Amino acid sequence: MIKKHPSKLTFFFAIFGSVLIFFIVWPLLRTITSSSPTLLWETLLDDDVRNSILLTFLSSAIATSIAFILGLPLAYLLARVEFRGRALVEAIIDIPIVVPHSAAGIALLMVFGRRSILGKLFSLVGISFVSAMPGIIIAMLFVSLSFFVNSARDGFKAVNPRLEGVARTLGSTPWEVFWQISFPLAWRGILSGIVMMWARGLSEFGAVVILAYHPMIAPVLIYERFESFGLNYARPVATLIILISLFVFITLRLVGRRNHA
Amino acid sequence: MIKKHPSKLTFFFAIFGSVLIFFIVWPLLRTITSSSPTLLWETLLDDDVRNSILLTFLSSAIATSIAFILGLPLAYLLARVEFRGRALVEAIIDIPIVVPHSAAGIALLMVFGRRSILGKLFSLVGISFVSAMPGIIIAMLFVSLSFFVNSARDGFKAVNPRLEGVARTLGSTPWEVFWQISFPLAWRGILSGIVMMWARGLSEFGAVVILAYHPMIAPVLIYERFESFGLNYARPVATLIILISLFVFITLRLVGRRNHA
Amino acid sequence: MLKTPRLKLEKIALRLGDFQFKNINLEVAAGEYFVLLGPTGSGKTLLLESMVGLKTPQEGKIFVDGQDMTHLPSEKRKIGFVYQDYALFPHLTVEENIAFGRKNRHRSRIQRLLPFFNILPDLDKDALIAAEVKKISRLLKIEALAKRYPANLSGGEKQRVALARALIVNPNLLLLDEPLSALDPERREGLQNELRRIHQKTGMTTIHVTHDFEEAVALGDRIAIIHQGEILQVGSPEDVFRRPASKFIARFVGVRNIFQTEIIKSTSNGTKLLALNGLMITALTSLTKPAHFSIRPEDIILSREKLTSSIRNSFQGKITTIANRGTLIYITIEVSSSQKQKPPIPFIVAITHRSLEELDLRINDEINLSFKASAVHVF
Amino acid sequence: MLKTPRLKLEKIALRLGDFQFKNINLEVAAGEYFVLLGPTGSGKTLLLESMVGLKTPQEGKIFVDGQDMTHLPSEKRKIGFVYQDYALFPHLTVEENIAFGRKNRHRSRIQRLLPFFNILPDLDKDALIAAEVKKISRLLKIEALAKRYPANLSGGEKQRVALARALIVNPNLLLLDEPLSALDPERREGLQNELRRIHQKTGMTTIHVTHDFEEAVALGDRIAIIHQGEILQVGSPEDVFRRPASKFIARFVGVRNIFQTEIIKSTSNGTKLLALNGLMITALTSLTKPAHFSIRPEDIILSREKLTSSIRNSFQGKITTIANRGTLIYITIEVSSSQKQKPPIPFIVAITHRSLEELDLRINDEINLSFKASAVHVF
Repeated sequence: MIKKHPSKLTFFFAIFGSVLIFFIVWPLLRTITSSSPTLLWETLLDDDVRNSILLTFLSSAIATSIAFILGLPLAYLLARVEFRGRALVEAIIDIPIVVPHSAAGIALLMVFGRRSILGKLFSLVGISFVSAMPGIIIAMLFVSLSFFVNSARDGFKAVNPRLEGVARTLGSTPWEVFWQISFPLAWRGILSGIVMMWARGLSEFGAVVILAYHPMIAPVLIYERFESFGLNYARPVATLIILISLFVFITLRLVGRRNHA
Repeated sequence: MIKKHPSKLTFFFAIFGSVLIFFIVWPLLRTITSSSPTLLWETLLDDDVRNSILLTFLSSAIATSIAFILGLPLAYLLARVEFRGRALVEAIIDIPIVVPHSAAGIALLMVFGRRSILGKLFSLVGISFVSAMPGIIIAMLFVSLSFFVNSARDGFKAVNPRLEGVARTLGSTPWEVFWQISFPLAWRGILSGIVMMWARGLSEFGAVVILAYHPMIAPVLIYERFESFGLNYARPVATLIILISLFVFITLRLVGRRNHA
Repeated sequence: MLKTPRLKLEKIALRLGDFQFKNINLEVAAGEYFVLLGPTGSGKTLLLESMVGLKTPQEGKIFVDGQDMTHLPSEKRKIGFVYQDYALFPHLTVEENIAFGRKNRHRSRIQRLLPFFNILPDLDKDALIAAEVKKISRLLKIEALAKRYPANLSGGEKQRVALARALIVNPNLLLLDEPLSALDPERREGLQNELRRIHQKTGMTTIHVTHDFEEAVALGDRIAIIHQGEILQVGSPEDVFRRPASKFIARFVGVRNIFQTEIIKSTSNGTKLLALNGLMITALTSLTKPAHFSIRPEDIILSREKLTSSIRNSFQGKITTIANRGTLIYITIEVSSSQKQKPPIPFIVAITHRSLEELDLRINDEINLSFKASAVHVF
Repeated sequence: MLKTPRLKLEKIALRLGDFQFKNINLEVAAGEYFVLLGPTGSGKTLLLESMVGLKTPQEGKIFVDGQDMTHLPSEKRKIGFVYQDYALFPHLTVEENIAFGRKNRHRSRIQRLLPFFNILPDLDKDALIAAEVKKISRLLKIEALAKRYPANLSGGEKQRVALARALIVNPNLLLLDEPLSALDPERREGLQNELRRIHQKTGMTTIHVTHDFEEAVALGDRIAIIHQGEILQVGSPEDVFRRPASKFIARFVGVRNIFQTEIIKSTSNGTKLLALNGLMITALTSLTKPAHFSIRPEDIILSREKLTSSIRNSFQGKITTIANRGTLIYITIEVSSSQKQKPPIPFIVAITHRSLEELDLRINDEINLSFKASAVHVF
């Protein structure tokens, strides 16, 4: 509706907006450009760095898979079924965004720690959460599942319920309708949820550091190097992980867009 | 469209969903119930705890205010104006969610640190970012502004552009239209963005701890007590900050809903 | 109806939000083209959705061919449904849309449990289905669209695809929810004829919902008038048009001259006299109590001279308005009451452009209007 | 038009996505009720939006009272605009909606810069505005709605509020974008009369956009036909209806009998003979080259006996279909060509229910049809 050639308001607003864009872009660019390619390559050859990055990616991927299996049905219910307490469930899904990360770590430690019931139960099958990969996974799962569930829910909501109704009249059971109609049509929302959750998992530090300082994920490694050796030693690792995050984020976003067009 | 009485599918999905809900609720409940009210009260009387909580709240509120002033125009532009590179700007807004928090801290330190150009400039007017409140604020701003901008943008998008067009024909300038029509009608999205951003700011640990270990915000205090004295000392502080976060979150959510109905 | 009706609704009641149905009873015979006619918001879509099982009525029963289907899930009812917006699956081609329901029938138990793996394609069955898709596409003249996606179709094409998709499973009953209202007015007529042709060709029992009276008259074997969750009248188009059961229906079907009267007396030749502000109007009716009566605007004849024919009702009046409505012209004529203190009575008369020219009518002209006793509908 | 027109579009061209206008020229006189008529998707809304300044044309100029407004921002044009969906402000009451534009006029420079602070209320001006709101509400009969919110209004009420909101600022021009299409068919007629009444009362120059031909005929002083971004014909309703300039317009305004012909020869009395598959049809035209011609279905007279009147064109044919469309009945009659090898020619004739009964027409009946030479429109 607004005319194509920019009005004074648009110009004025664009200046304000640019400050914010600049505030995001500059620190990242500054970090990326401060380390030479040679230094980055050397950093990547460091076993500690490489292992930590692989551990981060893998843990976040596993957390995302768990959320996919458990969260997809929940997202569908929230989008489609009217039930008492739906607003409460939606609020609960948002809570992990609000809880301070270190407090979330404490809370998870109390439930999954060595002396807790669940911790003891899992140790019977050889799974330990403290200072181990399963701890990293549940910390990532806790802080990032909101992103997946909300995005998948919005994806399902955008599917016209009449399409599901018509499929029923054409002989599909509710379970078939879910896979034939709802899932493929909500796919863009689901995919964007997967991307956001996985990326958010990568970025977690506070909750993970309380459950598992070791084995070290990349954000913990950055922190440790910064505390022990200072900015100059932390920077190459930070640069590397920023570059990888951006690369993955941009790739997935482009894939997600192509998928739709 | 789906029938009111639950189908087998709904039942089956509800079981899966419940696991996820339980995974969020149980650790929080366990933490909250583990500390006696007396202990919580004593914790609250501790000056360090009280100061850290106030500092957290205040810093996040200031970060949110900055995002409101700089981000509201940007959100409006993203919702209304077609321009080259809009997809790029939208991607940039999402980047802070993806960047690992400790890496974000490093990046901000490089730009706002004592030896950086900006750091020197600001130190002329007496503002220092390292180990100071401004550092906490920019760390919170960086990691949480995506929430505000995205939510406000969706709020503006939901306003029918014809309403703005009609207001123009009735003699309102674009600037008046923004305040008379767009802003009040997008208010629900804007408010929910404010709530989410403020809450997300409260929860930040990784980026803040690199810029400013001192003065201590609550999440840092929890970490410090956990590292120095162990779980039992960290727990009351964690409980307290979880309770406060939940209280604020629930209140604002209820206000937001009433406002709309 | 002596035979078991194809569809029977028995005391259906349904409440949803502000809206409710009360005690809906309806029978539709096999092969019939049945039209549900009612204004927007009268709950027609909701009634269709409860027939097809997407909404469950709180009370009452639904029978198809005498079998109780009230609690059967939608996928087992074999009732075809075409929504107003056609609800084509946007991620499937036209071909895949049409084959959708047909494929469901051939799926094994294990394929139904794992619908996300398309395992064990059966080439024989695939060929069979492809042939059926082709056949129904030919009937609906959409063979050329097979590989296209719904987003690239026009309204009329979408409608044909939605019809093909519903018809291929050979349902017991076909429900059409305002099938023409999403189309441009200039294309509506063609698709209306198309619906008639398909009905004649397939003999499919059809329930068609609309708010457009002309559409209902043109297509329906029978029409049910629905308003505020109640069925007010069921009958042939002629019935509803000529003998509306209430003032609401009369207005809705476009009758303009509706008056209230006392029935004065019977005459020797079996007609009745109705009093209207001093005018006496001759009508044929068995009613004896005060009632409404109406005269359709096109049933009134205008003439410059007083007609000396067998027509019973003839009055003189003055033209007050002439409104051009395209094909017809509506003229308001005020007939003065014989009792001076009463206001004049406005009659609305519809004539063609040709008649207007021939009679050379102008505002304030005095003119004679006449109508037969049989044109007066008392209710 | 000798006087400066109220609105003048000069060679407007506008491209938006797939759609474009080419060389639109239009003049609307002060006080006129001007109807833009065209099918859905012909770009009518876009043209209105460029008149009001919400879209900027790539070429051409827009004048209001002789003043060039092409690059004036919308808020300075003083053109009222009512969207199809009425676009009422949902967060304001009816009263506040109506006062919206009126209040803008009274705002000082500082108030315009800080619209989010409602500083310095001016009681005198407030009372003045309240009085004006009351006055316009009375004109539109919506006084009772003052305190309600748009969400609680019916379609017709919304329309009146939107009109009041546009009229209160006393614009130079009022643009109505399909104002009746969002209403139920049974309420459309009442609001159509209301629009006429308001136009007569205010004398406001109005441009009304619609896809409904009857609406255009009922309301318009003049009608412009627009199709695919081009204006095809401008004229009085009678002009467009009787003398459509092209086959598209003829179809669009509901003419059914459209034929192509060669003009054979002139007769002694000034008429021309048109050949149609061997039939010779008498018409009045100045054209001499091959052309289209049409006869409106209601201009054809049916009779059992051959008419012996002054009517020039009289043929015999066989009834093939009888379609009931509510008020009128459309009958197709095939007239056999005199040359045996050519297919018969179908004529469509519209008659009333009464005539159908009187003539007792049935399918396959042989019947006479006749029409005047003046009823044949050649184009």
